[in-house]
Parts: sequence; structure tokens; C-alpha cells
Amino acid sequence: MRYLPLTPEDRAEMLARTGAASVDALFADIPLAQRETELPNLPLAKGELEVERALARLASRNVPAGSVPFFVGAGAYRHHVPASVDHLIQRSEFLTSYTPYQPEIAQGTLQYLFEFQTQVAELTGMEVANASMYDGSTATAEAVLMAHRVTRRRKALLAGNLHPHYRATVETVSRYAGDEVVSLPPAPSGGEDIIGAIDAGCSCVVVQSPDVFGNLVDLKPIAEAAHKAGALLVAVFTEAVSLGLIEPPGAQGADIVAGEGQSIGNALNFGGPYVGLFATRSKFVRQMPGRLAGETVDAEGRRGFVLTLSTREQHIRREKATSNICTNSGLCALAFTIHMSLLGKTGLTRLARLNHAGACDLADRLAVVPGVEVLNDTFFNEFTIRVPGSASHVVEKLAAKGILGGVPYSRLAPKSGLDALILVAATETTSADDRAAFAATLNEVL
Amino acid sequence: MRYLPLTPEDRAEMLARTGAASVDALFADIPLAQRETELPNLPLAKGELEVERALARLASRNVPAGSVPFFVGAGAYRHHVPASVDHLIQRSEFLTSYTPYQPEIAQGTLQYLFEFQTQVAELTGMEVANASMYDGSTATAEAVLMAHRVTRRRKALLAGNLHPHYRATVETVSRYAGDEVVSLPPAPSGGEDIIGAIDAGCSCVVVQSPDVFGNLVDLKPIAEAAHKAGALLVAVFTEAVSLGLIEPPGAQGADIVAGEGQSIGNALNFGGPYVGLFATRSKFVRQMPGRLAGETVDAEGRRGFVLTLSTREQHIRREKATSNICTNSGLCALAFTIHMSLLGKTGLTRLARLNHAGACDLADRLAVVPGVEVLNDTFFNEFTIRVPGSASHVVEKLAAKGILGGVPYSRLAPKSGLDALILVAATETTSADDRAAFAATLNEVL
Amino acid sequence: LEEGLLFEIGRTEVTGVDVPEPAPFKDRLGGHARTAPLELPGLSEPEAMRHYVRLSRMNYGIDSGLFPLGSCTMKHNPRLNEKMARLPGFADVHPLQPLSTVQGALGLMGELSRYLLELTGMQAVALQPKAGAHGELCGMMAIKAAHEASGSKRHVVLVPESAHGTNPATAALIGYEVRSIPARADGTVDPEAVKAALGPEVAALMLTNPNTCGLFERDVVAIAEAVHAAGAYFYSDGANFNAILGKVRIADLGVDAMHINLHKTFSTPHGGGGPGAGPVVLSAALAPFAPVPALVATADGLALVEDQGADGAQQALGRMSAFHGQMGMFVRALSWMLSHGADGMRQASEDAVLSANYIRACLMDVMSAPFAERPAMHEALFDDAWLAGTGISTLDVAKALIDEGYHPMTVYFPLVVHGAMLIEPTESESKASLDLFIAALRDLALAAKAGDKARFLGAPYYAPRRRLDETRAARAPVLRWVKPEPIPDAAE
Amino acid sequence: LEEGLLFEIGRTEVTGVDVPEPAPFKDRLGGHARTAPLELPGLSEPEAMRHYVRLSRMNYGIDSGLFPLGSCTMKHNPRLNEKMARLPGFADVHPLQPLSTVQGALGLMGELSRYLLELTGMQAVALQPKAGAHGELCGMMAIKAAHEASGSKRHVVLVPESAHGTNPATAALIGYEVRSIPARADGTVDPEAVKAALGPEVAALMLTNPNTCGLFERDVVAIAEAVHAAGAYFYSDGANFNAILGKVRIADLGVDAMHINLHKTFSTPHGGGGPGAGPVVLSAALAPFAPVPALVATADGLALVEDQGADGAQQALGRMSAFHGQMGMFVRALSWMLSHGADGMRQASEDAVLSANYIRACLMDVMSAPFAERPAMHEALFDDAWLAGTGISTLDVAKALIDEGYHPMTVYFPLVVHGAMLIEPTESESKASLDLFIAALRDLALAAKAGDKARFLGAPYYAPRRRLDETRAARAPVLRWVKPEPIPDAAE
Repeated sequence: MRYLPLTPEDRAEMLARTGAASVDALFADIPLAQRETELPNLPLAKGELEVERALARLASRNVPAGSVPFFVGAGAYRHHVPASVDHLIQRSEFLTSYTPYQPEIAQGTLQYLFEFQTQVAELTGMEVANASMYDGSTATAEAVLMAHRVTRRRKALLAGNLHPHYRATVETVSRYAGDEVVSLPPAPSGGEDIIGAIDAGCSCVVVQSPDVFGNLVDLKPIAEAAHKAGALLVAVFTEAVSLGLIEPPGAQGADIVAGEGQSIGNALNFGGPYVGLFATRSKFVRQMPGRLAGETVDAEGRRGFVLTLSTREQHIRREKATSNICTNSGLCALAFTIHMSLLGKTGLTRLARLNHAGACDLADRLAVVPGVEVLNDTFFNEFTIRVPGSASHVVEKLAAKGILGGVPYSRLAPKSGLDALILVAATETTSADDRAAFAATLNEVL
Repeated sequence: MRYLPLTPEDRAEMLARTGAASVDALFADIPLAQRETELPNLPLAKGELEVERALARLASRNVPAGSVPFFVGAGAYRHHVPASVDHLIQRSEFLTSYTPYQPEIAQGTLQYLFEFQTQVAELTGMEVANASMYDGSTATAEAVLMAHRVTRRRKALLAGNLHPHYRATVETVSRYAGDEVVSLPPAPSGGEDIIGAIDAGCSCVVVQSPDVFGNLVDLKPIAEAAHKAGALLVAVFTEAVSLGLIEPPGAQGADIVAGEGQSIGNALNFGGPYVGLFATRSKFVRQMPGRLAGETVDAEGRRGFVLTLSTREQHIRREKATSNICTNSGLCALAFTIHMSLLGKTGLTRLARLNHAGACDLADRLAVVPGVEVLNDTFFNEFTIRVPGSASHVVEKLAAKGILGGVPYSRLAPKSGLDALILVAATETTSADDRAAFAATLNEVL
Repeated sequence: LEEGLLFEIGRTEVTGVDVPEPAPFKDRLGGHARTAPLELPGLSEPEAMRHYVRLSRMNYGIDSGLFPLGSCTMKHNPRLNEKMARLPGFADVHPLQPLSTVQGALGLMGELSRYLLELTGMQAVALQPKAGAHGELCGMMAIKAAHEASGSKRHVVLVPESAHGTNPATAALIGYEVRSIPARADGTVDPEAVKAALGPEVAALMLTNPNTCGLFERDVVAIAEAVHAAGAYFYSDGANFNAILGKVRIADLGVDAMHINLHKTFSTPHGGGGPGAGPVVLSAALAPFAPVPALVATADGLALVEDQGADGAQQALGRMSAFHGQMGMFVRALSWMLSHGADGMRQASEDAVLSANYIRACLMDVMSAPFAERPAMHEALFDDAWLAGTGISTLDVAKALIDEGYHPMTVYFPLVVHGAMLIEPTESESKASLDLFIAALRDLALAAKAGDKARFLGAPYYAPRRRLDETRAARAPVLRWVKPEPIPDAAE
Repeated sequence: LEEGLLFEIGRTEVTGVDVPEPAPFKDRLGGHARTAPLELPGLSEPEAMRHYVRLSRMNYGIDSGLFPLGSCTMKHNPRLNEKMARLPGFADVHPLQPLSTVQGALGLMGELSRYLLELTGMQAVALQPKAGAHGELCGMMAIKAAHEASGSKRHVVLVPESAHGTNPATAALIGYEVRSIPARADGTVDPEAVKAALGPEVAALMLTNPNTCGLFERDVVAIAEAVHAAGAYFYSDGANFNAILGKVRIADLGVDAMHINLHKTFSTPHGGGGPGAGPVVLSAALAPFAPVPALVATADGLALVEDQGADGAQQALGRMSAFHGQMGMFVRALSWMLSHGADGMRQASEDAVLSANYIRACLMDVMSAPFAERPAMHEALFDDAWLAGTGISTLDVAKALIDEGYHPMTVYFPLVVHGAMLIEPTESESKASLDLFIAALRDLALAAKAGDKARFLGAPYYAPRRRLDETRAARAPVLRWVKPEPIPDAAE
């Protein structure tokens, strides 16, 4: 077996040294009645060539986004990732290292986490960010829990245009934690009255912008109303690239920002792994969940970095921890950091503008397809169209013609009754030809 | 431009420091009349996404070997290369380093070259090997030049079953160097009388085994005859994997071994880069061309490696050098070394046996296709069939049906008159299904 | 050469990405355009490459050397798995594409599930959880859901004191009161202690098995029976599943739920702290409460039930996160499983256990190993009794090991052992490698006993950094770079 | 930790590759089965990964830091190019597949040719040569073929004394007598000296331009005219083409043949010494003699003339090697060219030249720079006059630079300058990086002058090895590992 270095002779020698009569004797504590005597009913070891064939066969039964005109978003976005990013994250010293518990030989990880934290804080306009969460949806759930801790209240108010998966994630944890969640109904064209729903019991208001339908939301008045009621504003985003062009939540009064960082540096990966971004104000830092890298000095006075404030964490605090989270999304955070370093302000701004330009062009093209209505007044790189009849059927028909034309809102929220809406995204990876093909094919299938 | 770190401000500052009035002033030595005033008539800079699209479009117009049943060999062989090999050779410290002229910070390269030399010597059964050549054909040409130096004669005798490209490569250099070459006619079924052609003017006899038709050649009597005539035996191979199963030239009296190492660790790459293997007897080492890594110690007595015997080389000896070669095939040699380390004796032997088994199976299947004759008595993983009519047409018809079914000998040697022969190879990457499809399709197209 | 921070070497006007400017167009931002400053420095590609290559060289990974971090299972990460996860058919597929265009991805999830169920003997598997602790949360929510479905209001969870910190944290997160169970003298849980703690208020027992002392809980069957008899569920922490893969099916031990760290047992790379993946296997009693999405077979092929309460997920506990789980990790884990096969997986467990016992046997005469009367599972546990009187602590030993070229073992965990050192070699080390490591530790042990304090207290001497001041970091946290006082061009 | 040799850590019974055993079959080896021993040790995959990762960490590459090796053009190697070269449509294509199945590969060769011809203004290009010296050989054979075709028996080649060693070696290889031309005081070739050396026996002049002193041969047009007037051909060594890309078309200078090191100007990775690629561009006079295979357009698409003497290659000089050249390098080079574009390529040359001049300007006061009255092209040349009386040599400076974290510059080349130090920064360095490097060299220069000999003579102190004994290596060469005296288990 290519991955197992011990030879039968090695094993025999080692066994002799342990004093055990047999390898099985080392498993003596497993009750004999339960011990497996046969091998598991699974195939035997395979060579690399065979494994590659088997997995390539499965892979070939999917339609890769890059092989077709592609407009699917709704929380995960296809962007071009520079080849250097993927190369660097595969460096052995990054890929095969552990959580940097021994900082003297993990400065590489710790320094990039410190860079990541700074980038996320800067991007979101916040004071401080953690070293990443699992993804945007779990970051949002953690934001709600944090708001409960900060305000000592236990009711969250969720905007109706929060991504339905995010809403469900928050609701699930809250239900089992015994916390209350109020969710407003969706308002596809935007303009929902969130402020009117805030009351003194709310620990937080959770608002997404761009929202799930693509609308840009003015967070300032919501923040003011929330603060007046003693609640926090939790601002959510699913498309990090948007922050290159739109006003960041930190500049609009958000107290906690939770977002999905996948679109910078990370592939679609059929939904994971992604990287949750989480930022807040300095004064809340000790209530913040997740890992944190901090600056310090070594015994010779040289700057260095360590994991810090771990007294918040489960391995010290156990049942009193701020969160049960133990793993972050380190390697995805590294991909984010490297891609963001390559972009810089200049590149990110340009990239965001190119995305927005493409989406505007697409909206113009789709708006003139008979029967199609674009719902949005404002958007970044994703917007919502209303089609005659079932959105699901339209999307399926488009797929049959080789166009992946967006996400039916009904897939995210089957019980919403909003069955004619399609969320449509266009990034820099869609070409003008792609957009023209989409409009023409949509016209055909309607 | 993403690859150019200087900003306009940087350039202005630097220019000021040089004292030149303008960047153009730095090019003042280029005669003004010849200076380019316009940009070259080529497209402007492109982003990574656009470059990827353009090149992927070209790539998509080729039929990759892995996408079809594939039996093409004749000097380049498709083997499975473990993913770890390609990962490791892309490590920055290997990929972006230079020839190890500063050994203190190039021990990585020097040590793997030392390992490579040892592996090649061991594989070929020779005493010493160099740190690689461009490829098998140029290694063969260098072997002939070396034999001339050793024997102080200037006539090479080439076996008729030497790969025609190798023959042409030797003949080309020899013609311009003013040396004589005698090439025997091809003998597809093997058994040519090389010994009879040896005379006292020969510096060397160049014999390939397995030969271009796949036949295994008994080198011992040829070596004896050559030595009796005062000539050297240059043994050539194009399929390094064969040496896992067949008697190496070193054990049969060869004086110089030149071979192609592509099939271990390296992809097909449409013909290059490959890695030439070159080995000889210790007594000839100072006549050997190419780079050499040697063991020594550092100022603290620790073992280390350096490039050595460079007094043979062009940068010292100039017109008296053993060869004009300056570059080797370092990274391909590294791929060879890593793959060979993973194989070891056990893996290489198994791999060779699996290749041979597949080829035997294929020969049996093709032999029963009506009209087809297998010419070989012996072979390793490649053999020759005779088909009715034009081999080229048959191969084209097979390709049209999605089978890449070998190489018409006439493509390698159009003037040979051997127009009905196809060289057919089967490696571990061909499955039984592939082989069955080949036989069935061949039956169809004949 | 020291490597500066990105913010010190980068400049906002530099970019390493060439993005074309779009043709002029009318924006649809409706006045939401960014006005806040955006101090994100850029690097040209050569600068970025060098910066991150240099950072990487300050790190230690499995590929650098033996990485005996107990409980973390730092085994070899095959590059084949990286390559497979990057096939466009897996990496370049969106989670919300029409199901007809992702049948291979669903097939892969199905195949992974089949392997996990066969290896555990369990009834159902939820693939969504994104890490071990997330899997724990999922499993414990399933238990809570099951109790609620039967109208039970149990509010206590029992956790042995040797448990991972995530166990109590998870239970507390969903409102359970945590009660600790002490270990008996031999390092395992006494079924009598469990029985004594059980009662009608107890919802579940969470037990790590093999436990954090590196021992298999030999009374696990009795414990499970007691738990079930009391109407509670048995949650097993699967962090150490690697020790028993192919040796026992956890269903046969009476487990109701267990998470599986794909990044431990199935070798998906740890990546400096993530991403992980923590699928949860469930018993028949808990299977109906698995979260959405659920993979189901239909006449048209594989499909996903993505909505809680829909057909096929009527009792689903809800949704753990957006989308379907850590697909990239699923590919890597399945690639590992296919490569090893049934025989290789069992062999891997045996080699991991053998290696741990070998290390313990070779070091017992110079270090002190509690609970050594029982076979170690895949970890060798030592305490600091052997350091008594030397003035050298467990931490010092760890730092001194860095100077020997190794990553330290896990220290001060489990908490139940004083000055614990938990060594997990995994199955990936050759005997030669183990012997070198053992020799290094012996040498340190003898040096410690010989009173060579300087070698320990000042360690590490040969690392990119000497010992770092963690107290200072925590007292006045500096968690991000801040532009220094405005000196023109200071950022350059 | 020291890393042993593969032969010390590997074992013949270990393998890191799982190859299935074939079903029993009757072999067709006809008695040629291997009987010789095969002492090839194997490593399991984890061992191999660690062994080569550790070896890599003893190396220095462009990604590690500035690599100012004059004449070698160590510029950034974009990873995009690596990715492109690995597309199955390029990497997994056999050179002898039917031409109908490789139209994209031929198209790529055509596109690369178009770029090279546009950048040089030449008439034809031969892509086959596998490295710079191989390209020289090809170009000089074309010259010889042209002379032979016209019945000329010229047997002398002129080479300036500053030339690369490959130039005389190449000329000698194909039977030419080499005559050296001295440089004039300003480091360039005097056309009068060339004229004086020309005669009816002279076949060609080989001239590196920009030359190895980092100067553009400003009289190149006059030299070319003289060469042509004497009936000889003008071969240009293109090693320094990077300095003039987009600034001058070499055809306009009267060049008849020039090789282009794709691994220098077009950034294909040097890979520790190869593979390179050395396409040769040819003037109209030499174009007919280009080697086979030749790329031609036909009604059915692109095709290759692979046989010398066939239609389209009637006067071909022959074949340089098996197959069609270094395809993998072609992809990388074209990827680099497409990325830079016409504007980026010219900018790259300008930045490379500007950076070299900047370094020279910043160091001239503490080091001695010969020929500094002329602009440097993309290299800054220093000699060792500034070290006079210090007891420190050029080599010592180079080794001391290692301790500063840099790869040394090229030393003792060109031979025409005493104790030469040839610094080539390329266009890939930021100003900050150049400034750090300059500061390091200034510091060394001041230390040398201050008499801090130990810092130099003992250097390097901070490298994986101290100075190595090259004399010992050459006197009794150890060129391979040999099994030590048979002590049982010694290999373990």
C-alpha cells in the first residue's frame, strides 16, 4: 500500500518491542463480541490510476460551470482565480500544517491570518475581524448568538430578503438553543419595512445587502433604528466582490458583519469548502467567536504572531465558550488573502466594476425578452427576473440547451409561493457572447 | 501589468538616479535608424482569464491521449505519473532555481542529480551516468561523438532498427562535424546482421533494444564483435520502463548507454521536454559530455554535493569542450528521480510486467484480426503489425473512429518502402476494454 | 531576511491582476457606491509569490517531518486527492445548478455515504457539517429533536472529564446542562459512574472513544446499554476513529450518533486549521431527524431534499448551513478510501496503533506513561512525573523538540493528566522515522534529567522565532495592522 | 536534521506505487529477461514526499528572493504558464498522433513562430532546438549548409573573446576553426578588428548582443555589413535578447541567425538547469536550410514536413532531434507573450534595463564598474578593482551575499573583466526589492573596505552548507552512491 511505509518485517520488530503477542492483542480492549473479524464489505485497495479513473468518471457526469454560459449565483459566485493562488495554497508548509498552536514554527500561518483579519476588517469597514468561520451562513448564525451575548436578549429579527439558507441556518441553531427568531416575508423588489418590525426585545436585526434578490439596501436607517432599540445591526453579504464597489456595512453603522468570502480566491466546489468572514467593533472583541491571530514579540524582541484571546474558546472555557467552533477555514482564508493581495484596492475596484458592468448589460438584454421582467432598481452583479410560468421549468429548459441560467427562487424557498422568479448573476467570467446566448435562448424557451 | 512591479513613479525615481534623461536614453547604443518606434505588430497585454481562454481553445483542438484508446509509442510512451511527482517538481525551490553553480544554496538540486545519476547507472547496469541530456536522440548523437573521442576514429555504424529520428539526428551532427556514418537497412522482424558490418574503422556500433519495431536484441555478441574490432558498443533504448524486465545493456557489454527517460515521470508533451539518459564506464568519465554532480565535503566536514569535472565543459574549455551542451533537463530528471524513487525495484518490476502482459494480450488479439500479421518474436510493450494496404490510411481510419492505433513506420521513414507496418504500443494505461476496442475497430476498418 | 507584512510591502496603486476596464455604462448602484476608504494594498504577481513562499517557509507541515500532535491525526495527505478535488467536474460546479447537471457530484456524495455507513454500521449519515464541532452540534441537535419528538424534556448531558472541550461547549450551546463524569484510575470511564449519573433528566452521554488518554473504553457496551436503559442517547466523539477503522463497527457498540472528522481519519489536509468536514452517522432511532439536504434516489436519478419538512425530510432537524457540505473534502476523503480499500483502511488503523504502542514501549524507561497497563490506541500518553525536580515543564520539552527538528506533541491535554504529552504518530511514519523521533526524545529526556535546563527553558533556539509572548498578545490585543502615523512613503 | 540519500532511506522491497499484478501470461521476452541485480530503493509516498520537500528546502529559487545571476535572466515564472502547459490538450498529446488530432498543437507552434518572427523581423524559425547551445548548433549548421550549397569551403568562425563558452564550443563541434577577436577598451567589438579578421576563409561571425559585458554593440550594423561584404554570415547569440525586446528587430541589424532562449527572455522556468528551449530565427538567406520538421499550411489544415528532402524541406539541414521541439516550453512562452502583449514586452525590456542601470548607479561609488560610460543593458557589470588590497576575492563577496539572503551574481564571467561580477536584476523586481539588495551590497562593500575579512572568507555561514570542497570532488570523483561494505540492515 503506497501510503503505508511499514513493511511486514518492520511490523514484526515493532510488535516485539511492545511486548504484545500480536497486533490483535493491541486491540484487546475492544470487546471480542463486537470486534470485526471480516474486512469491511468494501472494495480492496486500488492503484492511483484506478482511483483516478473512478473519480474522473463521476466528475464527467457533472456539467462544469466553465463549459457553458453560466449565470448561477445565489450565494456562491464563479470568479476567475489566478493560478498563483491555487499553487501557493498547495505548498506543503501551508497545506499540511495544523492550527498554529506552536507559534514559533507556524509564523507563516499566523502572519497570513493577521493579514486576512486586516483585509476583512478593511473590506467590511469594521474595526476587527476573526481568522474566518466555516462559511457565510454559519458566520451569520454565530453573529446572532454573539448579539444575544452582547445584548443579553434572545430574539433575532431577520430581514425577509436574507438568503433562505442563511435564514434556515439561523433558525435551526436558534430553535435548539431556545432562542427566538422573527423572520419577515420576502420582498423581491426590495423596500421591505424592517425598521417597523424592530422592538425592544430584539438583540439584533439581520439584514443582507446585496440581498438575496440582488437589491442594494441602505443600512444606515436600519442601524439607527436598531441602536435606538438597544439592538445590534448584523449585516450580511454573500458576494464579497461587491464590497469593492458598494458602501461597506461598517460605514453604515453595522455592529457585526457576517459574510461569505468564497468569491475571492475560492472555487465553487459544489458548495464547500468556503470561508466565512466575520467582523465587528473592537469593543465586542471578547464576545466574538472563532480564532484570532494577534501580534506580539518573541524572546529577542522580534515581532511575531500568536493565536490569542483563546480564553474565549472551547478548549479552555468548555461549556462557557463563546462558541463550540474549533476549526476555521484556514486554507480558504489563505486563498482569500492571496487573491486579495494580488487584487489590492486597484484590482478589486476594477473587478467589481467589470462585474457590475456585465450584470447591467445582462439586465438590459433580458429586460427586452418578451415576457421577462427585471425586478431590481439596484443591484451589483446579480438581479431577479420574473418569467411567465414556472421558474424551475425555465431553468431546466435552459440547462437542456446548454445554458445554466440562474437559480429559481423557489428552489431556495419552496413554500414562499414565489415560483416565477429567477436569480441571475453575471461575473467577469461571463462574456458578452455568453450574455447574448442567454437572452436568445431564454427567448426561445419561453 | 501584473508581472511588472515597477510603477510609473518608481520608474521616474530610478531614472533620476541613473542620471539618464529618459528611458530611451538608456537604449542610446542601439542605432537610431534601427530602433523600433512603433510597438511590435502584436496584440496588447491580456488578463489571465483571456490568456487561459485563448490557450484552452487551442488545446481543445487536440485529442488528448487519455480521452481515447491509445496505442501510440515509437519513442514516447504514455505512462501514469503519480500526482505527487508533478506536485513536487512544481515546488518553487526546484522550479525556479538555476543550474547549481552556488552549491551551498543548491544542495536540493545537487542531491537529486546525484540520486538521478545513481538510479540511471543502476537501471542501465553501467558504472556512471551524467545528470541528463536533452533527450534520447541527442544523447545518442553525443554518444557517437564521445565514441569518436575515445577511439580516435570517426565512423559510426548504426543498426537498421535504430529509431529513424535517432538515426537522422546522429547523421545530421555527423555530417556537419565531418564524421562518417554507416546505416544498415531496417529489418522489421529483427535478426539483422550487425556484426558482419563492423570493421576496423568503426568507432562504435549503435544498437537499439527494444529496437524501433519492438524486437529485443541480444547485445552480447555485438559487444564482443565491436570490442574485437576496437569499437565501442553504444546501446540505445527509447522505453526506460523496459529495463525493469529485460537485461540491461550494462550486463551485456555496452560501453555507452543512451536512452530516453521520458516514460518515467514525464508526460508526452507532444514531444518535449524529455530527458536523455546517458551512462558509461568509469574509465571513460572524463570523455563523457554533460553535467555531473559529485560528492564532497564542506568546510565543516559535512557531506555535500557540487557540480564537478566541469573542466570538460564549454564554459571552461570553450572550443576544446567535450560538447557544446550547457543546459541539461534538470526538472525532467527530477520527475524521473521522484517517480523512480516511488517505484523502487519492486514497483518498477511490477510496472514493467504489467506493461508486457498488456502488450502480449494485445498482440494475441490483433494477431487474430484477419489480414493482420504480428512481426515480432520478442517484444516488451511495443510490437509491429503488418496490415493489408497503407498503414497510414489504416491509422487515419482508426483515428476517425476514436482509436489512436499506433504509428505507421512510414511516417518515421517515408523512403523505407515499408508502408504496411504499424508500430503498436500498450502500457499500463490501456485497459482490456481499450485493447478489445482496438482489435474490433481494426477489423472494421480493414 | 525578515518578511514584512503585506501592508508594509504592498501599495494600493499596485495590482497583480489584469482586469480589463469595461466600456462606459450607466451604473445601477442607486447611490450605494462606496465612499469609505479602502486601504487594501496590492502586490504584483512576483511580489505576491515571493511573499507567500517566504511565509510558507516559516511553517512546519507533515511534509516537513513527523508531526506527532495527539488527537489531531496528522497523517500523509496524498496529492492525488488534491488533484481529484480540482477536477473541473467537482471544483467548478455550483451547488445550485439543476440536479440533472450534477449527477456525478450527487453520486460521489452517495458513494461517500455508503463507505461511511459500511465502516460504522450505522443507519444514516448527514454530510453537511463543516467540521468536527459542527458535526457534534448536528448530532446533539438530532438527539434533542428525537427527545422533543417523543415529548421528553431532558436537559442534562453527561460528559467525561477527559472529553474534548468541544463536547461541553456543544451541549451548552443548545441549552443542555453539562455534568462531568470522572474517570477511574485506569483512565477510562466506569460504567457504574455513568449509571450513577443517569436519570430521567439525562438526554445523552457524550463519550470520546478511543478516549483522549489514548485508550479504548473497554466497557463501552455496558455504558451504552445503561444509557439506553435510562432513555438517553449515546453520542460518540469520532475524533479518534482512525484507531479502530475496520476493527469495530461503532453501531455494534450501541452508538446513536458520531461525527467523523474527514480531516483526521480520511486525511483531508488540515490546511493550517481548516477547512474540515464533520459528517455525522446516525442510528435508526436518530436517522429520521437528519438535517436537510438529504440525498434520495428517484426515477430520474439522484436528487436532494433541500427543504425541511418536505417529503423525505418530514422530521428533519433543520439546516446546518447553506448548501450541501464540504464537497471538496468529500472528494479527497473518498479518494483516500478508494486508494486504501477495505484492506488498506484496516491496515492503516493497525499501523497507527502499533506505532503508538511502539513509541510508548521505547520511551517508558525514561518518561512516565500513565495507564500503560492498557494497550494504547493510536496515541501514546505521557505525563510530567518524569520531569519532577528538573525545573523543566512539559511546555519546555515541547519547545526543545522544535530544536530537534520536530513539531511538538500535544501538550497539557487531556486535562486529566498532569503535564500531559500526547503523541500520535499515525500510520504514515516509517520505522526509521519513528526510531529517529524516539532517539530525539530519549536524548531530551536524558538531558532533562542531567540538568541541562538551558536547552529547555530557552528553547526554541533554531526556529523562525524564539518563544513568543502570549500574555502580551492577550493583554492588549493587536488583531490587525494599522497604518502607522502618517510619514509620507512610509508604506514603501 | 540532515536528509539522507534516497539509497540510505529507501529499500528495494518498498514501493510508493500500487501496480496491480497481471493475470498469469506467457511472456514474449525470448530469454532476454533481466538477470542483473536492480538495486533501486523505493519509498512509500509519505517518505518520498518528505524526502523531496526537504531537499527542496535546501535550494534557492526566484520565489525565494532576488536572483541576480547575470546572463541567466532569472525572472518571475508565472504559474499560469505552468497550468497552461499541463492542459491535457497539450501535455497529454503524443508527437506521432495523426496530424488531424493535433491541429491545436500545430496551431500553437504556428502562433509562437508568428510572435518570434514579428519580434525579430526574421524570415523563418526552427523550433526544434532544445536549448540555447542546441540552437547555436542549429544556426551554425544552417550557415555551414548555406556555404556548402554555394560550394564554399570556408572553415573559420570569428568569436569575440567576451563570448559565451558555447559559441566556440559549437563552432568547433562542427569542424570550424575558431578565431578570437579582442574587445576594444570600452567593452565592445571594434568593426575595424572584425574587418581585419575577415577573409575568404571566414564562414561566420558569432556575436552576443547585447554582449556579455552588458553593453549593446553599437557598431553592430557596420560589423554586419563587413561580415556580409566578406561573404560570411552573422550569427547573433540571443542570450540577452530580453534587453531589447520590442526595442529593435534584430533583422534590421543584419543578423542571419539567432537562437532565442525561451527560458530566459520568455520566462520558461530554469528548473535547476533545464529543460530549456532554443528556437532559432533565420534570415531569408538561411531560411531554406532550416531543419525538419517544418510547419506548413495545407488545404487540410496545418501539417509537418518531417523528412529531410521532402517537399517544403528540400534543402533542410537535417534533423536536430526526435520529434518537434520543447512543446511544453512553447506553451509557457506563448502564455508569457500573450500575457505581456506588445506593450508589456517592450515595458519588460525597459524595466530590465532601467533596473540594471539603477543598480549600477547606486553602487558605483563603492564598487568599480568598468565600461560605465555606456548605458548598461539589462546587466550591471563590476570588476574586483574595488577589492584591491582587502584580501577578499570576488568569490568571497558572492559567498557573503548568500549570508545576506541573496543568490550571488554571476562571477568571473565575462572572462575579459578581472574578477567580474555580473548582476542582472530582470524586470521582475520591485524598487523596494532592488533597494534592499543595493543596501546589502553597499554594506558588504563597506565591510570589505573596513577589513572585516572573516565575514567574507568564511562565508557562507547561514546556508545549508558551508563552502564546499570542489577540488576534492574533481580529484577523486564520486559520481554515484555505492552500497557501503555489507553490514546487515545498513541501508535502513
